Amino acid sequence: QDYTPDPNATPGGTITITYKDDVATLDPAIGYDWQNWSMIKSIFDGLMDYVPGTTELRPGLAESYEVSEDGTVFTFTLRQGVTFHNGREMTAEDVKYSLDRVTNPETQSPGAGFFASIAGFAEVESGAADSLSGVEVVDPQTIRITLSRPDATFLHVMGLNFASVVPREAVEEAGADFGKSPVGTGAFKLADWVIGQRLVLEKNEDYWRDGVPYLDGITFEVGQEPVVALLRLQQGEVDVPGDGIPPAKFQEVMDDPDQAARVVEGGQLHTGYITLNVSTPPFDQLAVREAVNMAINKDRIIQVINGRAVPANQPLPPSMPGYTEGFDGFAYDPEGAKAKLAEAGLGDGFTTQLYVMNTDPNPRIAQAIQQDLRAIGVDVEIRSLAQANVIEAGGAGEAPMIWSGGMAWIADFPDPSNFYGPILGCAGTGDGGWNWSKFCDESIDAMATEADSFTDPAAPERLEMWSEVYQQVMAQAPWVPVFNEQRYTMKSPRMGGDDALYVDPVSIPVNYDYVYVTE
Amino acid sequence: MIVPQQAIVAPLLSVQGLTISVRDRGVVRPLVSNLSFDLRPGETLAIAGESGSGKSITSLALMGLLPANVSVTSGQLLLNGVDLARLPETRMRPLRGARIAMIFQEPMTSLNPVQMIGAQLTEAIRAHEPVSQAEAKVAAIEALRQVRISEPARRMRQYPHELSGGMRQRVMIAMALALRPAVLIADEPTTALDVTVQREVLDLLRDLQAKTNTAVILITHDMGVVAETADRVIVMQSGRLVEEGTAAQIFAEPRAAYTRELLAAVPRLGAGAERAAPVPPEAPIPIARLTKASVHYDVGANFFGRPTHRVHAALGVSFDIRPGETFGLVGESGCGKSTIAKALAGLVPHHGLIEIGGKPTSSLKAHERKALRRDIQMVFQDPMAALDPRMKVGDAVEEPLVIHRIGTPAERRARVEDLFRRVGLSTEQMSRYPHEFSGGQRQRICIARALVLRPKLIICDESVSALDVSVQATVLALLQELKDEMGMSYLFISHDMAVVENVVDRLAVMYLGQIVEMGTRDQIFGNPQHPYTQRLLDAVPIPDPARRARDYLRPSGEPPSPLHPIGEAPTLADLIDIGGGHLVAKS
Amino acid sequence: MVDTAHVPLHAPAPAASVLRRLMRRKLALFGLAIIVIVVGGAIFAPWIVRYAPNEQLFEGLTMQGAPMPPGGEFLMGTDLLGRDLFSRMLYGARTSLIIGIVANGAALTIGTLVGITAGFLRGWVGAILMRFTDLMMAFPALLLAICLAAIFQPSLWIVAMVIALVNWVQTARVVYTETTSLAEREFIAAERTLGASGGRILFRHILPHLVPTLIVWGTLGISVTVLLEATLSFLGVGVQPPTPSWGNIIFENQTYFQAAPWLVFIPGAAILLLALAFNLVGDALRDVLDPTQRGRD
Amino acid sequence: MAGYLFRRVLQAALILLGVSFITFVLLYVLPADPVRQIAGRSATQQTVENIRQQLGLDQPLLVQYGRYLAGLVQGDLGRSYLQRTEVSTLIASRLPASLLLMAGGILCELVIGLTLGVIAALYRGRPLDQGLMVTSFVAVSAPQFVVGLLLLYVFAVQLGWFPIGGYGTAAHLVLPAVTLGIMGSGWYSRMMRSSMIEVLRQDYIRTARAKGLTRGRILFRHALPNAILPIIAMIGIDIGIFMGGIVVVESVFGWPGIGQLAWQAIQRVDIPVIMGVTMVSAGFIVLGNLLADIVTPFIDPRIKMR
Ligand SMILES: Nc1ncnc2c1ncn2[C@@H]1O[C@H](COP(=O)(O)OP(=O)(O)OP(=O)(O)O)[C@@H](O)[C@H]1O
Ligand SMILES: Nc1ncnc2c1ncn2[C@@H]1O[C@H](COP(=O)(O)OP(=O)(O)OP(=O)(O)O)[C@@H](O)[C@H]1O
Ligand SMILES: [Mg+2]
Ligand SMILES: [Mg+2]
Ligand code: NI
Repeated sequence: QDYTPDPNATPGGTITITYKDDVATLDPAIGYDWQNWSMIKSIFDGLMDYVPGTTELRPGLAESYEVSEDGTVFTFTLRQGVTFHNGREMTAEDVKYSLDRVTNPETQSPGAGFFASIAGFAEVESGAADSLSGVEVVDPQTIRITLSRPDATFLHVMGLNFASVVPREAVEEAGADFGKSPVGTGAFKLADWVIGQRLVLEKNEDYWRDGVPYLDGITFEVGQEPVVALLRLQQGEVDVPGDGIPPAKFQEVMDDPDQAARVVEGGQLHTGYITLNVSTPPFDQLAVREAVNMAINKDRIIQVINGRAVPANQPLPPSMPGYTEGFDGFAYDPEGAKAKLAEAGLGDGFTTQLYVMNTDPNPRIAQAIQQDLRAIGVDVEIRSLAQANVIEAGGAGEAPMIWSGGMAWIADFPDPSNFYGPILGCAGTGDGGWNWSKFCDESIDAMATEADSFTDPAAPERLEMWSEVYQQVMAQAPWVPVFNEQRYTMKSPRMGGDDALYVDPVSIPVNYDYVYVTE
Repeated sequence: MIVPQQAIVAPLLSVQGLTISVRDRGVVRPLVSNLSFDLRPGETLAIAGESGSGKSITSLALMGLLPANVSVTSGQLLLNGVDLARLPETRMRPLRGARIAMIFQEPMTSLNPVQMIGAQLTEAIRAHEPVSQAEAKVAAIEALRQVRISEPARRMRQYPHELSGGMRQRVMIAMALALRPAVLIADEPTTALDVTVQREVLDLLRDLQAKTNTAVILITHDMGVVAETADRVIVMQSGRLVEEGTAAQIFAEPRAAYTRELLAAVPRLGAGAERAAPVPPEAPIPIARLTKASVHYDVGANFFGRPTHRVHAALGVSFDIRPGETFGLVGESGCGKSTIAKALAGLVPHHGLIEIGGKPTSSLKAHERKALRRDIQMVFQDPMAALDPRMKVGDAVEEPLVIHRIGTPAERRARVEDLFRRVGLSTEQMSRYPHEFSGGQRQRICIARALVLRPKLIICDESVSALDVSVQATVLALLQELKDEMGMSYLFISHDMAVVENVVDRLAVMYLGQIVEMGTRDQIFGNPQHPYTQRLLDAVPIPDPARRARDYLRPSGEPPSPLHPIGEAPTLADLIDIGGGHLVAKS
Repeated sequence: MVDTAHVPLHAPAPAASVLRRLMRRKLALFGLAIIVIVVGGAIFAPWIVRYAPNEQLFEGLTMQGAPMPPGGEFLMGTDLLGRDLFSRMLYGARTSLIIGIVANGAALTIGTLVGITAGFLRGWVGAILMRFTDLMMAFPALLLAICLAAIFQPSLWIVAMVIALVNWVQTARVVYTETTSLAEREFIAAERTLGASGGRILFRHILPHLVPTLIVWGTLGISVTVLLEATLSFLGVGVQPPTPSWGNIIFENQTYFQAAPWLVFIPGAAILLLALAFNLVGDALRDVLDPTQRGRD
Repeated sequence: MAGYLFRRVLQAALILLGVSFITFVLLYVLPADPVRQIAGRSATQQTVENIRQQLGLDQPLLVQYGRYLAGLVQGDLGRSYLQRTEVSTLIASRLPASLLLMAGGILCELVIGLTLGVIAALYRGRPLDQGLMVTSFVAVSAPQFVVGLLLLYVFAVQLGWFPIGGYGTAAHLVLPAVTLGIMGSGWYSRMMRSSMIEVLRQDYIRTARAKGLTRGRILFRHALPNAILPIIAMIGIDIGIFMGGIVVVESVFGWPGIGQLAWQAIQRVDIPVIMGVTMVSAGFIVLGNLLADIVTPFIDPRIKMR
């Protein structure tokens, strides 16, 4: 089932979007930022795609695909007549080249790990081979991918930016600078890029999907403080603030009915949580972790961020398949928390540290957490540091507690497995790994592996299993899930298109291919 | 010179009942009271008087340049019948420089250091006359030629620091005279200059005045200068006029007691001969002995930062100072007098041999050197600069005792108090700061500080040059008195031949870092042999209007430079004894 | 003989007289009053405030999570966590005073020591010290601060030390230049002929002459260091939350300058006032300590 | 002269060498691993090690530094870890904007600061002088972020006189330059005031008055050139202080300069970029001081280049 575009949509016009941080690269194998994620989505295509505004998979460059019985062989039939921005037709060779490229260690792709289930990945990773043995070109229109183990998420992986198809000759010509002169098959192509200032995309007239995109071009202005961006939006100079509505302006915007009408709210595959390092005392005691879970007043924290979230009680966000409805989690209960502490022999409390990234509102949230914990006798020192330093402390296992905000897990793709692997599984506990709780339970890990070996990602038993995984995790309380952030964004009056396109769960912040302007 | 007929010529400038007051924290205090005098065209009027008597204030009032808190409170300043005191700034400005010009005491700081001479001159011309830049330049060069500056066209492009003091003062005069003002005020124009240069500048002023018929007000406290240049003289004391008359009258028959006092204090060349004290005999161990002592300063920098040139400030200097003797060192500015003093005091490294009390200074250990400091003390030229402005003078005098750990605090106190009384200051003044004293008083403080360690030798480097004649006389008397009493020796450095003659027993004449003549006072002053010594003596102004207008031997061009490229040293002139220890350089 | 002995005698003890003469100046008095109020407020904060500085009050936020404006229950309003701003300002004064006085003082001391030593000793010691100063000057201060603060875990004293390490350079330069010119002065030569040791000349004669310069740099440095601490907080390497400092109150809330102006302008005004107060007192102190100004005030 | 220049340039090079070494060491001991930033959260241990090896980050400090220096002397600043672009390209694309802003800021602080300083000196001790002194404190103590936002709000949003942030025309430059210059103008006005007061006391000013020059001429031809001398050395020092301010001002006004580049690089330990920006800004500071030293003798003929 495909997407029906807005019948009122009119082609033409250009829009302006602002970001605070610069766009690092548009190389789909490398780009992994808030800013470039959606740009890459519009410049490139992968074999798989999502229905706009939803988390539903649909075929992209692949016209159709077949999965073998055991779920380890995927055969994709490519669309015909798809051309790259340089005019050449895309073939199965390009798909193979692209997958080889992203997994090649030379490329230093942060997404290489997603392809670990493809046969031959280990050889490529270790440098023994320079081509994935599991990817075969059957004929120019057909490509066959063999997995070394069943992987239910594989189709989602093929929908990731990292799996975008790139033309070999353009990559080789640009060399290391491909990220600055990207060539893809997407709805837009790069027209102009002045580093540090502005990036202009223009419509790909030969785009293979009919009727889209509507816009003639998109201008991204970077280096704009979110507050300033909003001021410009209010003056009509900007169409969408890429970094959203800054907290400082939220109240003002919501209090003005005219502006509030243009605010779009949407769910997000996001959970904000506190990690409790289970390998160091006193968090090695379950009772202490439970106490912390019970001590946090999530409603108050949400109030502090102007109510832009909903309280969380489990790792998965509500819009994620596998979310356990009706799960109780830990209720706010300071007295109970004290009792738990006493049970652990820490009735007098203890002192610990909370690491937090230093951008607003994270230090504020940390202070709210600090106050909650003080109420049960736990003294928390806040370490508010740059992102890189927090990640380092977390990876090294030096941080007893980390507030995940700012570096939080926004799912790469809408599948429950995405919240487990590196951040809760045993694989991430090594030095430098992203499992900052250092939580490792072999039996849960086994269950997760089993769940991922299904062939159909949406199989109810599979989702059931994931639900079970996260319930068991919560039983050991290595995290304090605090809230699921809601996304609030704003658009200029002339912007048209479904609200869902502005809070697209995949193409963040806007699905450029389908929005349009009304004048 | 013909004194203009008073009855016929109307006064150009007439000052009537001038009172100038300062407003100080709400209190109005007069600085000059009820001063009246006239100035006629072409006349030179000298205003004499001790420091602080109001001479400069009067001239600033004439220029309309009084400081903000000082103003003319009554009286008139009539220039051609126009009252300058009542003139608004806009009407005063065109007169300044054009009708009435002024030369200041400090040639070193009176020119803008970052502007070329030419610009400063043409600017003055163009401020008053509607001429083009080129015309102004021609006029400026002409003005420089008038004041006998060599290569005037090149000087136009030079900066003040590239000129000597005498040349700068000549530039100032050229600037003042370029517009042919009716009145020229010269406020101590030569005080900061060497005798020889002073002589030139005074001659120049006189010549120019004769040519242009400018009326000159010459402010000075040097009665020698007054006698040589003035037609009429007024004498001021504490802001009041005490006497007025022609130069001849004032010098021949001074009426006011103060004038007589002033005249008596003037050191006169030849007066020293009357003092019949014998020259102290040679002793086995002299207080200090220099044998072929040399000092050089390295300047310039080449590619690697090494110096390229060397100033041979003192070269092969040999002399000794006997116990109880005052040894004089004379010569023009820059000839190396201070350098010798500094080498003796251990402030600059030297070559050759310097012995103090028989011990060579260069081989001393640190504590010995410190002990040596007790034996040699120095009194500098500028007492204000030589005292720490942030230290109470009592503490300053006590400090040497503290440094050398002598006595208990009470004993030290007693010694300092005693010294304060000895040099004629009161003990209450000990808790004041240097700026609260007059120049003469400050110099006494410096002397007290030098004396507190009971040294064997005191070096007086131009110690009285900056002082008023009257103050100078008292300080000199004090030095003599202390010497008689304590029996120490002095190394007395000065460029004023008259003063030197009055105080020293023996002396050496220096020129370009070398001694050109040395002997007893009588030998040098009675029988000067070296041409340079003779020139120095000739340049001294004589405080007697009857003996003015001697012809002065002008030196040709600039003195040679003591600066040599490294590796080249000037030749050493041999000294020959022409009898009785009178040494003269072979020329 | 001329004895211009018209200056009346100043007998009283120096300290008392300095204070007395300081008091005679209106502006200085005003400055002194501000300093006393701030210091007093900082010291007696626990007895003055109604709420603890770090207490996130339930009634301190609206239901939408907006802070309370000044007036009413909260004298200076509340901050974004519902804490009493007045209380945070008083406690923050402690931090800011430590930064502005201790860190700034340490920077001044280091700068003075380096500059004076280099200027007085010259030679290779001086050359090395000054080249090092040049190097530090060329080093982006903020980067140094960030690195140092990231290497040592930030605490108030570490931050103070970092600020001192970053801020001494300009002082060293200026002191160096002045010392070299002072060392040329004749009264220093006079001291040498008296046999004074290097240390004595430095501390008894050169240092007092640097006092005016040091006062100027010291007082100007107060606002600079307080703001630097704020910038460091902003970069996440300053005094760690929830410890308040005037600087970090501003930086935490700077984007709210429209929504909650009191959160920016009250601490901003406080820094300004404190800097102004120190400057006024410093200016007056400079005149009062200068003996050549005696009898003119 | 040539020798002097040569020695100064050599000195400057040594200073830069020192700066590069200190920065390198600091970044080396910094508790943050750039490889983690590159590898991303789903990377395996193997990938991490691969990247570390490829970047040579597994080598000892001195080897790494030596390599960096070797590149540096060939003008190679390395490649950004995160942007995967030549650092020199990144800097070159942003430097002009920063230089423009800096020039604007310096111009602004000199014009405001010197003018106010001269006026205060001329009205010394009067209410105007005291008012200006307070103003200068306000300027010195005002946090740049707040000043910037305030100016932006009032002059761009409310009054609409200037564009709201951005880069391009002269109108874009005004507000950021003023923001950057305000703090410095406070310093300069104080220094200019005392320098001017000192100069106005000098004998040559009296001489100029005695020549009958107008007040304006005395001020501009005689007093100002002398009073400005001590200020020149300050401008050299200033460039260093500006580098700090530029980060804040650029981010408020969306000015595409190296300040923003540096800030992002620091946040994410992009070592080559941090090094590059540090070297470039240190280069400018050294150059600024060098220029100040070279220019002074032209304005003040008494100073010899030595
Ligand atoms: N701006 C001023 N404020 C107060 N008193 C002043 C001021 N200028 C000068 N005086 C005082 O006026 C008196 C006369 O000073 P003036 O400079 O005219 O003396 P002078 O005769 O020129 O002395 P000298 O020979 O030292 O130049 C002195 O007592 C001096 O202290
Ligand atoms: N530190 C120095 N560096 C370079 N040259 C110097 C230095 N000190 C003095 N000179 C030079 O050495 C020479 C002798 O100077 P000195 O001060 O001994 O002269 P002086 O006879 O005392 O003159 P004055 O009468 O002006 O005091 C002069 O040419 C002077 O310029
Ligand atoms: Mg005078
Ligand atoms: Mg001398
Ligand atoms: Ni030698």
